[in-house]
Amino acid sequence: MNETNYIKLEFPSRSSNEAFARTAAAAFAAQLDPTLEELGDIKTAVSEAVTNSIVHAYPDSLGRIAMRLRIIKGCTLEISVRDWGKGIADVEQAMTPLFSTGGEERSGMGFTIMGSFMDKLKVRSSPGRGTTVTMQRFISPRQTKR
Amino acid sequence: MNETNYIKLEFPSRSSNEAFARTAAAAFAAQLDPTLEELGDIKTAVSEAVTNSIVHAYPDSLGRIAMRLRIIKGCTLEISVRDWGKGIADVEQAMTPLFSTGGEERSGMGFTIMGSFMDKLKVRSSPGRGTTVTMQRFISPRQTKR
Amino acid sequence: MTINTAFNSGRLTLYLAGELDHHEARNTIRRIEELLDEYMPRDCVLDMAGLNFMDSSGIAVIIRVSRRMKTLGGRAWIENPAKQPQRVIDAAGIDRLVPVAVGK
Amino acid sequence: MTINTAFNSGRLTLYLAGELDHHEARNTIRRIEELLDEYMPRDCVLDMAGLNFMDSSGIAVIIRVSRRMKTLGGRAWIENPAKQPQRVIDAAGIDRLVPVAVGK
Ligand SMILES: Nc1ncnc2c1ncn2[C@@H]1O[C@H](COP(=O)(O)OP(=O)(O)O)[C@@H](O)[C@H]1O
Ligand SMILES: Nc1ncnc2c1ncn2[C@@H]1O[C@H](COP(=O)(O)OP(=O)(O)O)[C@@H](O)[C@H]1O
Repeated sequence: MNETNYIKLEFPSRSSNEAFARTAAAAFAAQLDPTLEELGDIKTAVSEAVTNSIVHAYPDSLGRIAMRLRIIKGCTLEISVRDWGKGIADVEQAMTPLFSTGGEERSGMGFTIMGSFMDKLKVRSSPGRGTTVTMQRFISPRQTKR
Repeated sequence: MNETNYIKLEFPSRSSNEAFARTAAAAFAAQLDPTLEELGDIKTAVSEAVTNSIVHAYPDSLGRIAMRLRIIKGCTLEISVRDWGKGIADVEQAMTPLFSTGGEERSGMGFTIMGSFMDKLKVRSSPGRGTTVTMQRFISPRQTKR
Repeated sequence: MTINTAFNSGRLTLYLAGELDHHEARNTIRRIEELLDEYMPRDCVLDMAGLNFMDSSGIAVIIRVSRRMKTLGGRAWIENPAKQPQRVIDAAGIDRLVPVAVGK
Repeated sequence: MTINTAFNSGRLTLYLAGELDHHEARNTIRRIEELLDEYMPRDCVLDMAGLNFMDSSGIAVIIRVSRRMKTLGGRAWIENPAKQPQRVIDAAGIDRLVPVAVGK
Protein backbone atom coordinates (compact mmCIF):
# COMPACT_ATOMS: atom_id res chain seq x y z
CA MET A 1 0.00 0.00 0.00
CA ASN A 2 2.69 2.50 1.01
CA GLU A 3 5.02 1.69 -1.83
CA THR A 4 3.99 4.38 -4.20
CA ASN A 5 3.00 7.08 -1.77
CA TYR A 6 4.63 10.43 -2.31
CA ILE A 7 4.16 14.08 -1.59
CA LYS A 8 5.38 17.13 -3.43
CA LEU A 9 5.71 20.50 -1.76
CA GLU A 10 6.62 23.94 -2.98
CA PHE A 11 7.18 27.09 -0.94
CA PRO A 12 9.10 30.35 -1.09
CA SER A 13 12.53 30.70 0.53
CA ARG A 14 11.33 32.40 3.71
CA SER A 15 13.09 31.31 6.86
CA SER A 16 9.72 30.82 8.58
CA ASN A 17 9.12 27.90 6.20
CA GLU A 18 12.01 25.89 7.68
CA ALA A 19 9.80 24.76 10.55
CA PHE A 20 6.93 24.09 8.16
CA ALA A 21 9.09 21.90 5.90
CA ARG A 22 10.34 19.67 8.71
CA THR A 23 6.89 19.34 10.26
CA ALA A 24 5.42 18.34 6.89
CA ALA A 25 8.22 15.81 6.37
CA ALA A 26 7.62 14.34 9.83
CA ALA A 27 3.87 14.13 9.17
CA PHE A 28 4.49 12.24 5.93
CA ALA A 29 7.14 9.98 7.49
CA ALA A 30 4.68 9.02 10.25
CA GLN A 31 3.12 6.34 8.00
CA LEU A 32 6.39 4.35 8.27
CA ASP A 33 5.90 4.28 12.04
CA PRO A 34 9.37 5.68 12.82
CA THR A 35 10.84 5.90 16.31
CA LEU A 36 11.25 9.35 17.86
CA GLU A 37 14.96 9.15 17.07
CA GLU A 38 14.33 8.36 13.40
CA LEU A 39 11.81 11.18 13.23
CA GLY A 40 14.32 13.57 14.80
CA ASP A 41 16.98 12.57 12.25
CA ILE A 42 14.59 13.15 9.35
CA LYS A 43 13.50 16.55 10.65
CA THR A 44 17.10 17.59 11.16
CA ALA A 45 18.22 16.56 7.66
CA VAL A 46 15.24 18.37 6.09
CA SER A 47 15.98 21.45 8.15
CA GLU A 48 19.61 21.47 6.93
CA ALA A 49 18.75 21.05 3.26
CA VAL A 50 15.93 23.62 3.25
CA THR A 51 18.00 26.12 5.25
CA ASN A 52 20.81 25.79 2.70
CA SER A 53 18.46 26.71 -0.13
CA ILE A 54 17.14 29.67 1.85
CA VAL A 55 20.57 30.94 2.95
CA HIS A 56 22.91 30.02 0.13
CA ALA A 57 20.81 29.54 -3.01
CA TYR A 58 18.80 32.76 -2.66
CA PRO A 59 20.95 35.02 -0.46
CA ASP A 60 19.37 38.33 -1.44
CA SER A 61 15.98 37.41 -2.86
CA LEU A 62 12.99 35.13 -2.44
CA GLY A 63 13.10 32.01 -4.60
CA ARG A 64 11.19 28.80 -5.04
CA ILE A 65 12.01 25.62 -3.12
CA ALA A 66 10.54 22.23 -4.05
CA MET A 67 10.59 19.26 -1.73
CA ARG A 68 9.56 15.76 -2.68
CA LEU A 69 9.15 12.85 -0.31
CA ARG A 70 8.44 9.33 -1.36
CA ILE A 71 8.38 5.87 0.08
CA ILE A 72 10.45 3.22 -1.59
CA LYS A 73 9.75 -0.49 -1.11
CA GLY A 74 7.58 0.30 1.88
CA CYS A 75 10.47 1.00 4.25
CA THR A 76 12.77 3.70 2.88
CA LEU A 77 12.01 7.39 2.87
CA GLU A 78 13.51 9.41 0.04
CA ILE A 79 13.64 13.17 0.42
CA SER A 80 14.74 15.56 -2.26
CA VAL A 81 15.09 19.30 -1.83
CA ARG A 82 15.55 21.41 -4.92
CA ASP A 83 16.20 25.05 -5.63
CA TRP A 84 16.83 27.12 -8.74
CA GLY A 85 19.35 29.44 -7.10
CA LYS A 86 23.07 30.19 -7.08
CA GLY A 87 24.34 26.64 -7.25
CA ILE A 88 27.64 25.22 -5.99
CA ALA A 89 30.82 25.30 -8.10
CA ASP A 90 32.76 22.67 -6.12
CA VAL A 91 30.39 20.19 -4.48
CA GLU A 92 33.15 18.10 -2.92
CA GLN A 93 34.61 21.14 -1.17
CA ALA A 94 31.13 22.25 -0.05
CA MET A 95 30.56 18.86 1.59
CA THR A 96 33.78 19.04 3.62
CA PRO A 97 33.06 19.41 7.36
CA LEU A 98 33.40 23.03 8.56
CA PHE A 99 33.55 24.45 5.03
CA SER A 100 31.12 27.34 4.78
CA THR A 101 30.69 30.47 2.71
CA GLY A 102 28.03 31.63 5.14
CA GLY A 103 29.87 33.66 7.76
CA GLU A 104 29.53 33.49 11.52
CA GLU A 105 25.92 32.38 11.53
CA ARG A 106 26.70 29.12 9.76
CA SER A 107 28.76 26.26 11.15
CA GLY A 108 29.72 24.50 7.92
CA MET A 109 28.28 21.28 9.39
CA GLY A 110 25.03 21.07 7.38
CA PHE A 111 26.10 18.46 4.84
CA THR A 112 28.02 16.54 7.52
CA ILE A 113 24.85 16.24 9.58
CA MET A 114 22.73 15.25 6.56
CA GLY A 115 25.33 12.60 5.71
CA SER A 116 25.47 11.16 9.19
CA PHE A 117 21.68 11.10 9.77
CA MET A 118 20.74 9.70 6.37
CA ASP A 119 21.78 6.42 4.74
CA LYS A 120 22.38 8.04 1.36
CA LEU A 121 23.13 11.63 0.39
CA LYS A 122 23.56 12.87 -3.16
CA VAL A 123 24.15 16.50 -4.17
CA ARG A 124 23.78 17.70 -7.75
CA SER A 125 24.39 21.32 -8.53
CA SER A 126 25.37 23.65 -11.29
CA PRO A 127 26.38 27.27 -10.74
CA GLY A 128 23.66 29.72 -11.69
CA ARG A 129 21.11 26.95 -12.21
CA GLY A 130 20.46 25.47 -8.79
CA THR A 131 20.96 22.53 -6.48
CA THR A 132 19.18 19.25 -5.79
CA VAL A 133 19.91 17.31 -2.60
CA THR A 134 18.56 13.76 -2.49
CA MET A 135 18.64 11.74 0.72
CA GLN A 136 17.41 8.30 1.71
CA ARG A 137 16.75 6.86 5.12
CA PHE A 138 15.76 3.29 5.89
CA ILE A 139 13.10 3.06 8.60
CA SER A 140 13.22 -0.22 10.48
CA PRO A 141 9.90 -2.07 10.83
CA ARG A 142 8.44 -1.96 14.35
CA GLN A 143 8.83 -5.61 15.33
CA THR A 144 12.62 -5.33 15.19
CA LYS A 145 12.62 -2.15 17.24
CA ARG A 146 13.26 -2.01 20.94
CA MET B 1 6.49 39.54 5.80
CA ASN B 2 3.74 36.96 5.80
CA GLU B 3 1.73 38.55 3.07
CA THR B 4 3.01 36.56 0.15
CA ASN B 5 3.76 33.30 1.86
CA TYR B 6 2.24 30.23 0.25
CA ILE B 7 2.69 26.52 0.02
CA LYS B 8 1.72 24.07 -2.69
CA LEU B 9 1.26 20.41 -2.03
CA GLU B 10 0.55 17.43 -4.21
CA PHE B 11 -0.18 13.87 -3.16
CA PRO B 12 -2.03 10.77 -4.38
CA SER B 13 -5.62 10.09 -3.31
CA ARG B 14 -4.75 7.57 -0.58
CA SER B 15 -6.88 7.82 2.52
CA SER B 16 -3.73 7.77 4.67
CA ASN B 17 -2.89 11.20 3.25
CA GLU B 18 -5.97 12.79 4.89
CA ALA B 19 -4.10 13.07 8.19
CA PHE B 20 -1.00 14.32 6.39
CA ALA B 21 -2.93 17.06 4.58
CA ARG B 22 -4.51 18.47 7.72
CA THR B 23 -1.26 18.33 9.67
CA ALA B 24 0.56 20.17 6.87
CA ALA B 25 -2.21 22.79 6.75
CA ALA B 26 -2.00 23.29 10.52
CA ALA B 27 1.80 23.60 10.36
CA PHE B 28 1.50 26.29 7.69
CA ALA B 29 -1.33 28.09 9.49
CA ALA B 30 0.80 28.25 12.66
CA GLN B 31 2.56 31.41 11.40
CA LEU B 32 -0.73 33.30 11.83
CA ASP B 33 -0.67 32.36 15.51
CA PRO B 34 -4.18 30.87 15.50
CA THR B 35 -6.04 29.74 18.61
CA LEU B 36 -6.56 26.01 19.14
CA GLU B 37 -10.16 26.47 18.02
CA GLU B 38 -9.14 28.21 14.79
CA LEU B 39 -6.57 25.49 14.15
CA GLY B 40 -9.21 22.82 14.73
CA ASP B 41 -11.58 24.50 12.28
CA ILE B 42 -8.88 24.67 9.60
CA LYS B 43 -7.89 21.04 10.06
CA THR B 44 -11.53 19.96 9.88
CA ALA B 45 -12.26 21.90 6.68
CA VAL B 46 -9.10 20.53 5.01
CA SER B 47 -10.03 17.02 6.08
CA GLU B 48 -13.50 17.39 4.51
CA ALA B 49 -12.23 18.76 1.20
CA VAL B 50 -9.41 16.24 0.82
CA THR B 51 -11.66 13.34 1.84
CA ASN B 52 -14.17 14.37 -0.83
CA SER B 53 -11.49 14.21 -3.53
CA ILE B 54 -10.37 10.80 -2.28
CA VAL B 55 -13.86 9.34 -1.93
CA HIS B 56 -15.91 11.03 -4.66
CA ALA B 57 -13.45 12.28 -7.31
CA TYR B 58 -11.48 9.05 -7.60
CA PRO B 59 -13.83 6.34 -6.32
CA ASP B 60 -12.10 3.38 -7.98
CA SER B 61 -8.59 4.57 -8.71
CA LEU B 62 -5.69 6.61 -7.38
CA GLY B 63 -5.58 10.18 -8.63
CA ARG B 64 -3.69 13.36 -7.97
CA ILE B 65 -4.78 15.94 -5.38
CA ALA B 66 -3.27 19.43 -5.21
CA MET B 67 -3.60 21.68 -2.20
CA ARG B 68 -2.52 25.28 -2.06
CA LEU B 69 -2.43 27.45 1.02
CA ARG B 70 -1.65 31.11 1.06
CA ILE B 71 -1.79 34.05 3.37
CA ILE B 72 -3.70 37.09 2.24
CA LYS B 73 -3.09 40.52 3.78
CA GLY B 74 -1.26 38.92 6.67
CA CYS B 75 -4.39 37.67 8.43
CA THR B 76 -6.48 35.48 6.15
CA LEU B 77 -5.69 31.90 5.24
CA GLU B 78 -6.83 30.75 1.81
CA ILE B 79 -6.96 27.03 1.14
CA SER B 80 -7.72 25.45 -2.19
CA VAL B 81 -8.07 21.73 -2.81
CA ARG B 82 -8.16 20.54 -6.38
CA ASP B 83 -8.67 17.22 -8.11
CA TRP B 84 -8.91 16.07 -11.71
CA GLY B 85 -11.56 13.45 -11.04
CA LYS B 86 -15.25 12.78 -11.61
CA GLY B 87 -16.55 16.28 -10.96
CA ILE B 88 -19.99 17.37 -9.75
CA ALA B 89 -22.91 17.89 -12.13
CA ASP B 90 -25.09 19.93 -9.76
CA VAL B 91 -22.96 21.85 -7.27
CA GLU B 92 -25.91 23.49 -5.52
CA GLN B 93 -27.51 20.12 -4.81
CA ALA B 94 -24.15 18.70 -3.68
CA MET B 95 -23.82 21.50 -1.13
CA THR B 96 -27.25 20.85 0.42
CA PRO B 97 -26.95 19.49 3.98
CA LEU B 98 -27.37 15.69 4.13
CA PHE B 99 -27.10 15.27 0.36
CA SER B 100 -24.62 12.51 -0.41
CA THR B 101 -23.93 10.04 -3.18
CA GLY B 102 -21.54 8.21 -0.88
CA GLY B 103 -23.66 5.61 0.88
CA GLU B 104 -23.75 4.78 4.58
CA GLU B 105 -20.16 5.77 5.30
CA ARG B 106 -20.77 9.39 4.38
CA SER B 107 -23.00 11.80 6.25
CA GLY B 108 -23.62 14.38 3.53
CA MET B 109 -22.40 17.05 5.95
CA GLY B 110 -18.95 17.73 4.45
CA PHE B 111 -19.77 20.95 2.59
CA THR B 112 -21.98 22.11 5.46
CA ILE B 113 -19.06 21.81 7.86
CA MET B 114 -16.63 23.52 5.48
CA GLY B 115 -19.15 26.35 5.08
CA SER B 116 -19.71 26.83 8.78
CA PHE B 117 -16.00 26.66 9.77
CA MET B 118 -14.71 28.90 7.00
CA ASP B 119 -15.61 32.51 6.20
CA LYS B 120 -15.81 31.85 2.46
CA LEU B 121 -16.40 28.67 0.48
CA LYS B 122 -16.40 28.42 -3.29
CA VAL B 123 -16.85 25.22 -5.30
CA ARG B 124 -16.06 25.01 -9.00
CA SER B 125 -16.53 21.74 -10.78
CA SER B 126 -17.15 20.24 -14.16
CA PRO B 127 -18.18 16.62 -14.70
CA GLY B 128 -15.33 14.48 -15.98
CA ARG B 129 -12.77 17.22 -15.46
CA GLY B 130 -12.54 17.74 -11.73
CA THR B 131 -13.32 19.96 -8.77
CA THR B 132 -11.68 22.91 -7.02
CA VAL B 133 -12.79 23.93 -3.53
CA THR B 134 -11.51 27.31 -2.33
CA MET B 135 -11.97 28.40 1.27
CA GLN B 136 -10.91 31.43 3.28
CA ARG B 137 -10.64 31.89 7.01
CA PHE B 138 -9.79 35.11 8.81
CA ILE B 139 -7.46 34.57 11.76
CA SER B 140 -7.82 37.23 14.42
CA PRO B 141 -4.59 38.87 15.62
CA ARG B 142 -3.52 37.79 19.12
CA GLN B 143 -4.07 41.06 21.00
CA THR B 144 -7.82 40.89 20.35
CA LYS B 145 -7.99 37.26 21.47
CA ARG B 146 -9.00 36.17 24.89
CA MET C 1 -8.10 5.25 16.59
CA THR C 2 -8.37 2.99 19.61
CA ILE C 3 -11.58 1.84 21.29
CA ASN C 4 -11.60 0.78 24.92
CA THR C 5 -14.78 -0.59 26.44
CA ALA C 6 -16.59 -0.82 29.78
CA PHE C 7 -19.79 -2.83 30.25
CA ASN C 8 -21.95 -2.24 33.30
CA SER C 9 -25.54 -3.36 33.93
CA GLY C 10 -26.61 -3.14 30.31
CA ARG C 11 -24.61 -0.04 29.46
CA LEU C 12 -21.70 -0.32 27.03
CA THR C 13 -19.28 2.61 27.10
CA LEU C 14 -16.94 2.97 24.14
CA TYR C 15 -13.92 5.16 24.87
CA LEU C 16 -12.84 6.52 21.50
CA ALA C 17 -9.28 7.85 21.35
CA GLY C 18 -7.12 9.26 18.56
CA GLU C 19 -8.36 10.68 15.27
CA LEU C 20 -11.59 9.64 13.55
CA ASP C 21 -11.52 10.51 9.86
CA HIS C 22 -12.57 8.71 6.69
CA HIS C 23 -9.35 6.66 6.74
CA GLU C 24 -10.29 5.30 10.17
CA ALA C 25 -14.07 5.22 9.78
CA ARG C 26 -14.58 1.84 8.12
CA ASN C 27 -12.57 -0.07 10.72
CA THR C 28 -14.20 1.90 13.51
CA ILE C 29 -17.71 1.03 12.32
CA ARG C 30 -16.78 -2.63 11.92
CA ARG C 31 -15.30 -2.84 15.41
CA ILE C 32 -18.21 -1.04 17.03
CA GLU C 33 -20.73 -3.32 15.33
CA GLU C 34 -18.81 -6.36 16.54
CA LEU C 35 -18.93 -4.96 20.08
CA LEU C 36 -22.67 -4.28 19.85
CA ASP C 37 -23.23 -7.84 18.60
CA GLU C 38 -21.13 -9.20 21.43
CA TYR C 39 -22.63 -7.21 24.33
CA MET C 40 -26.18 -6.52 23.07
CA PRO C 41 -26.31 -3.45 25.35
CA ARG C 42 -29.41 -1.51 26.37
CA ASP C 43 -27.50 1.79 26.22
CA CYS C 44 -24.42 2.65 24.22
CA VAL C 45 -22.26 5.59 25.32
CA LEU C 46 -19.67 7.06 22.95
CA ASP C 47 -17.11 8.64 25.28
CA MET C 48 -15.12 11.15 23.24
CA ALA C 49 -12.81 12.58 25.91
CA GLY C 50 -9.79 11.03 24.18
CA LEU C 51 -10.82 11.86 20.62
CA ASN C 52 -8.43 14.56 19.38
CA PHE C 53 -9.94 14.95 15.96
CA MET C 54 -13.15 14.05 14.19
CA ASP C 55 -14.66 15.17 10.87
CA SER C 56 -17.96 14.37 9.14
CA SER C 57 -16.85 10.74 8.81
CA GLY C 58 -17.33 10.62 12.58
CA ILE C 59 -20.83 12.03 12.17
CA ALA C 60 -21.63 9.08 9.90
CA VAL C 61 -20.29 6.69 12.55
CA ILE C 62 -22.39 8.33 15.30
CA ILE C 63 -25.56 8.22 13.20
CA ARG C 64 -24.94 4.59 12.36
CA VAL C 65 -24.51 3.64 16.03
CA SER C 66 -27.62 5.60 16.99
CA ARG C 67 -29.73 3.84 14.31
CA ARG C 68 -28.38 0.49 15.33
CA MET C 69 -29.26 1.11 18.99
CA LYS C 70 -32.81 2.20 18.01
CA THR C 71 -33.22 -1.07 16.10
CA LEU C 72 -32.15 -2.96 19.23
CA GLY C 73 -34.72 -0.97 21.23
CA GLY C 74 -31.97 0.89 23.10
CA ARG C 75 -30.41 4.35 23.18
CA ALA C 76 -27.07 5.91 22.23
CA TRP C 77 -25.49 9.15 23.37
CA ILE C 78 -22.21 11.02 23.39
CA GLU C 79 -20.23 11.91 26.49
CA ASN C 80 -17.38 14.37 27.18
CA PRO C 81 -16.49 15.43 23.65
CA ALA C 82 -13.35 17.57 23.42
CA LYS C 83 -13.77 20.98 21.79
CA GLN C 84 -13.04 20.06 18.17
CA PRO C 85 -15.47 17.10 17.96
CA GLN C 86 -18.05 19.23 19.84
CA ARG C 87 -17.82 21.92 17.16
CA VAL C 88 -18.28 19.34 14.41
CA ILE C 89 -21.29 17.86 16.22
CA ASP C 90 -22.78 21.37 16.58
CA ALA C 91 -22.15 22.27 12.92
CA ALA C 92 -23.76 19.02 11.77
CA GLY C 93 -26.74 19.60 14.08
CA ILE C 94 -26.95 15.97 15.18
CA ASP C 95 -27.40 16.81 18.85
CA ARG C 96 -31.14 16.65 18.13
CA LEU C 97 -30.67 13.03 17.04
CA VAL C 98 -27.99 11.91 19.45
CA PRO C 99 -27.82 13.67 22.85
CA VAL C 100 -24.51 15.01 24.12
CA ALA C 101 -23.84 14.76 27.87
CA VAL C 102 -20.97 16.90 29.11
CA GLY C 103 -19.11 16.53 32.42
CA LYS C 104 -21.00 13.29 33.22
CA MET D 1 12.66 29.99 21.15
CA THR D 2 12.55 31.36 24.67
CA ILE D 3 15.52 31.99 26.94
CA ASN D 4 15.12 32.04 30.71
CA THR D 5 18.07 32.91 32.88
CA ALA D 6 19.49 32.22 36.34
CA PHE D 7 22.59 33.98 37.70
CA ASN D 8 24.41 32.61 40.70
CA SER D 9 27.86 33.48 42.01
CA GLY D 10 29.35 34.23 38.62
CA ARG D 11 27.52 31.47 36.73
CA LEU D 12 24.89 32.42 34.16
CA THR D 13 22.55 29.61 33.17
CA LEU D 14 20.55 30.08 29.96
CA TYR D 15 17.51 27.81 29.75
CA LEU D 16 16.84 27.42 26.03
CA ALA D 17 13.36 26.22 25.12
CA GLY D 18 11.55 25.63 21.84
CA GLU D 19 13.18 25.12 18.45
CA LEU D 20 16.56 26.55 17.45
CA ASP D 21 16.93 26.68 13.68
CA HIS D 22 18.29 29.25 11.22
CA HIS D 23 15.05 31.26 11.48
CA GLU D 24 15.56 31.65 15.23
CA ALA D 25 19.37 31.79 15.31
CA ARG D 26 19.99 35.48 14.68
CA ASN D 27 17.66 36.64 17.46
CA THR D 28 18.99 33.98 19.78
CA ILE D 29 22.59 35.11 19.28
CA ARG D 30 21.63 38.74 19.77
CA ARG D 31 19.78 38.03 23.00
CA ILE D 32 22.52 35.82 24.40
CA GLU D 33 25.18 38.47 23.66
CA GLU D 34 23.06 41.08 25.41
CA LEU D 35 22.81 38.77 28.43
CA LEU D 36 26.58 38.14 28.46
CA ASP D 37 27.19 41.91 28.29
CA GLU D 38 24.76 42.46 31.12
CA TYR D 39 25.98 39.76 33.53
CA MET D 40 29.65 39.41 32.54
CA PRO D 41 29.59 35.84 33.91
CA ARG D 42 32.60 33.66 34.72
CA ASP D 43 30.78 30.54 33.47
CA CYS D 44 27.96 30.28 30.97
CA VAL D 45 25.76 27.18 30.99
CA LEU D 46 23.48 26.42 28.05
CA ASP D 47 20.71 24.32 29.56
CA MET D 48 19.01 22.46 26.70
CA ALA D 49 16.45 20.40 28.63
CA GLY D 50 13.60 22.37 27.03
CA LEU D 51 15.05 22.53 23.53
CA ASN D 52 12.86 20.29 21.36
CA PHE D 53 14.76 20.80 18.14
CA MET D 54 18.13 22.11 17.04
CA ASP D 55 20.02 21.88 13.75
CA SER D 56 23.47 23.09 12.68
CA SER D 57 22.35 26.69 13.20
CA GLY D 58 22.38 25.79 16.90
CA ILE D 59 25.95 24.50 16.53
CA ALA D 60 26.94 27.95 15.22
CA VAL D 61 25.25 29.56 18.25
CA ILE D 62 27.06 27.23 20.68
CA ILE D 63 30.45 27.86 19.07
CA ARG D 64 29.87 31.58 19.17
CA VAL D 65 28.99 31.52 22.90
CA SER D 66 32.02 29.33 23.64
CA ARG D 67 34.38 31.73 21.78
CA ARG D 68 32.85 34.71 23.51
CA MET D 69 33.32 33.12 26.94
CA LYS D 70 36.96 32.29 26.13
CA THR D 71 37.52 35.96 25.20
CA LEU D 72 36.07 36.92 28.58
CA GLY D 73 38.46 34.44 30.23
CA GLY D 74 35.54 32.21 31.23
CA ARG D 75 34.06 28.86 30.20
CA ALA D 76 30.89 27.64 28.51
CA TRP D 77 29.28 24.23 28.54
CA ILE D 78 26.02 22.49 27.68
CA GLU D 79 23.74 20.80 30.18
CA ASN D 80 20.89 18.29 29.87
CA PRO D 81 20.42 18.22 26.12
CA ALA D 82 17.36 16.26 24.97
CA LYS D 83 18.02 13.39 22.54
CA GLN D 84 17.68 15.26 19.25
CA PRO D 85 20.07 18.13 20.12
CA GLN D 86 22.45 15.56 21.62
CA ARG D 87 22.58 13.68 18.32
CA VAL D 88 23.29 16.89 16.42
CA ILE D 89 26.06 17.80 18.88
CA ASP D 90 27.56 14.31 18.45
CA ALA D 91 27.36 14.42 14.65
CA ALA D 92 29.03 17.84 14.60
CA GLY D 93 31.74 16.62 16.98
CA ILE D 94 31.74 19.82 19.04
CA ASP D 95 31.80 18.03 22.40
CA ARG D 96 35.59 18.34 22.15
CA LEU D 97 35.19 22.12 22.02
CA VAL D 98 32.23 22.60 24.34
CA PRO D 99 31.72 20.00 27.09
CA VAL D 100 28.31 18.41 27.57
CA ALA D 101 27.23 17.66 31.14
CA VAL D 102 24.29 15.29 31.43
CA GLY D 103 22.08 14.81 34.49
CA LYS D 104 23.83 17.71 36.27
N1 LIG E 1 21.43 24.96 -1.90
C1 LIG E 1 22.66 25.53 -1.97
N2 LIG E 1 22.90 26.50 -2.89
C2 LIG E 1 24.12 27.10 -2.97
N3 LIG E 1 25.16 26.77 -2.17
C3 LIG E 1 25.00 25.82 -1.24
C4 LIG E 1 23.74 25.15 -1.09
N4 LIG E 1 23.87 24.26 -0.08
C5 LIG E 1 25.13 24.35 0.36
N5 LIG E 1 25.82 25.29 -0.32
C6 LIG E 1 27.26 25.63 -0.13
O1 LIG E 1 27.88 24.61 0.61
C7 LIG E 1 28.45 25.14 1.81
C8 LIG E 1 28.42 24.11 2.93
O2 LIG E 1 27.10 23.83 3.31
P1 LIG E 1 26.77 23.22 4.75
O3 LIG E 1 27.67 22.03 4.99
O4 LIG E 1 25.33 22.97 4.85
O5 LIG E 1 27.23 24.33 5.79
P2 LIG E 1 26.62 25.80 6.08
O6 LIG E 1 25.22 25.86 5.56
O7 LIG E 1 26.68 25.91 7.55
O8 LIG E 1 27.53 26.76 5.37
C9 LIG E 1 27.67 26.41 2.09
O9 LIG E 1 28.39 27.32 2.90
C10 LIG E 1 27.44 26.93 0.67
O10 LIG E 1 28.59 27.57 0.16
N1 LIG F 1 -14.27 16.41 -5.08
C1 LIG F 1 -15.47 15.90 -5.44
N2 LIG F 1 -15.60 15.21 -6.60
C2 LIG F 1 -16.80 14.69 -6.97
N3 LIG F 1 -17.91 14.80 -6.23
C3 LIG F 1 -17.87 15.47 -5.07
C4 LIG F 1 -16.66 16.05 -4.61
N4 LIG F 1 -16.91 16.65 -3.43
C5 LIG F 1 -18.22 16.47 -3.17
N5 LIG F 1 -18.82 15.76 -4.14
C6 LIG F 1 -20.26 15.38 -4.21
O1 LIG F 1 -20.98 16.20 -3.29
C7 LIG F 1 -21.68 15.37 -2.34
C8 LIG F 1 -21.78 16.06 -1.01
O2 LIG F 1 -20.52 16.21 -0.41
P1 LIG F 1 -20.38 16.41 1.17
O3 LIG F 1 -21.29 17.49 1.60
O4 LIG F 1 -18.94 16.59 1.49
O5 LIG F 1 -20.91 15.05 1.82
P2 LIG F 1 -20.34 13.56 1.75
O6 LIG F 1 -18.89 13.61 1.40
O7 LIG F 1 -20.56 13.06 3.13
O8 LIG F 1 -21.13 12.84 0.73
C9 LIG F 1 -20.92 14.07 -2.34
O9 LIG F 1 -21.68 13.00 -1.88
C10 LIG F 1 -20.51 13.95 -3.81
O10 LIG F 1 -21.59 13.48 -4.60
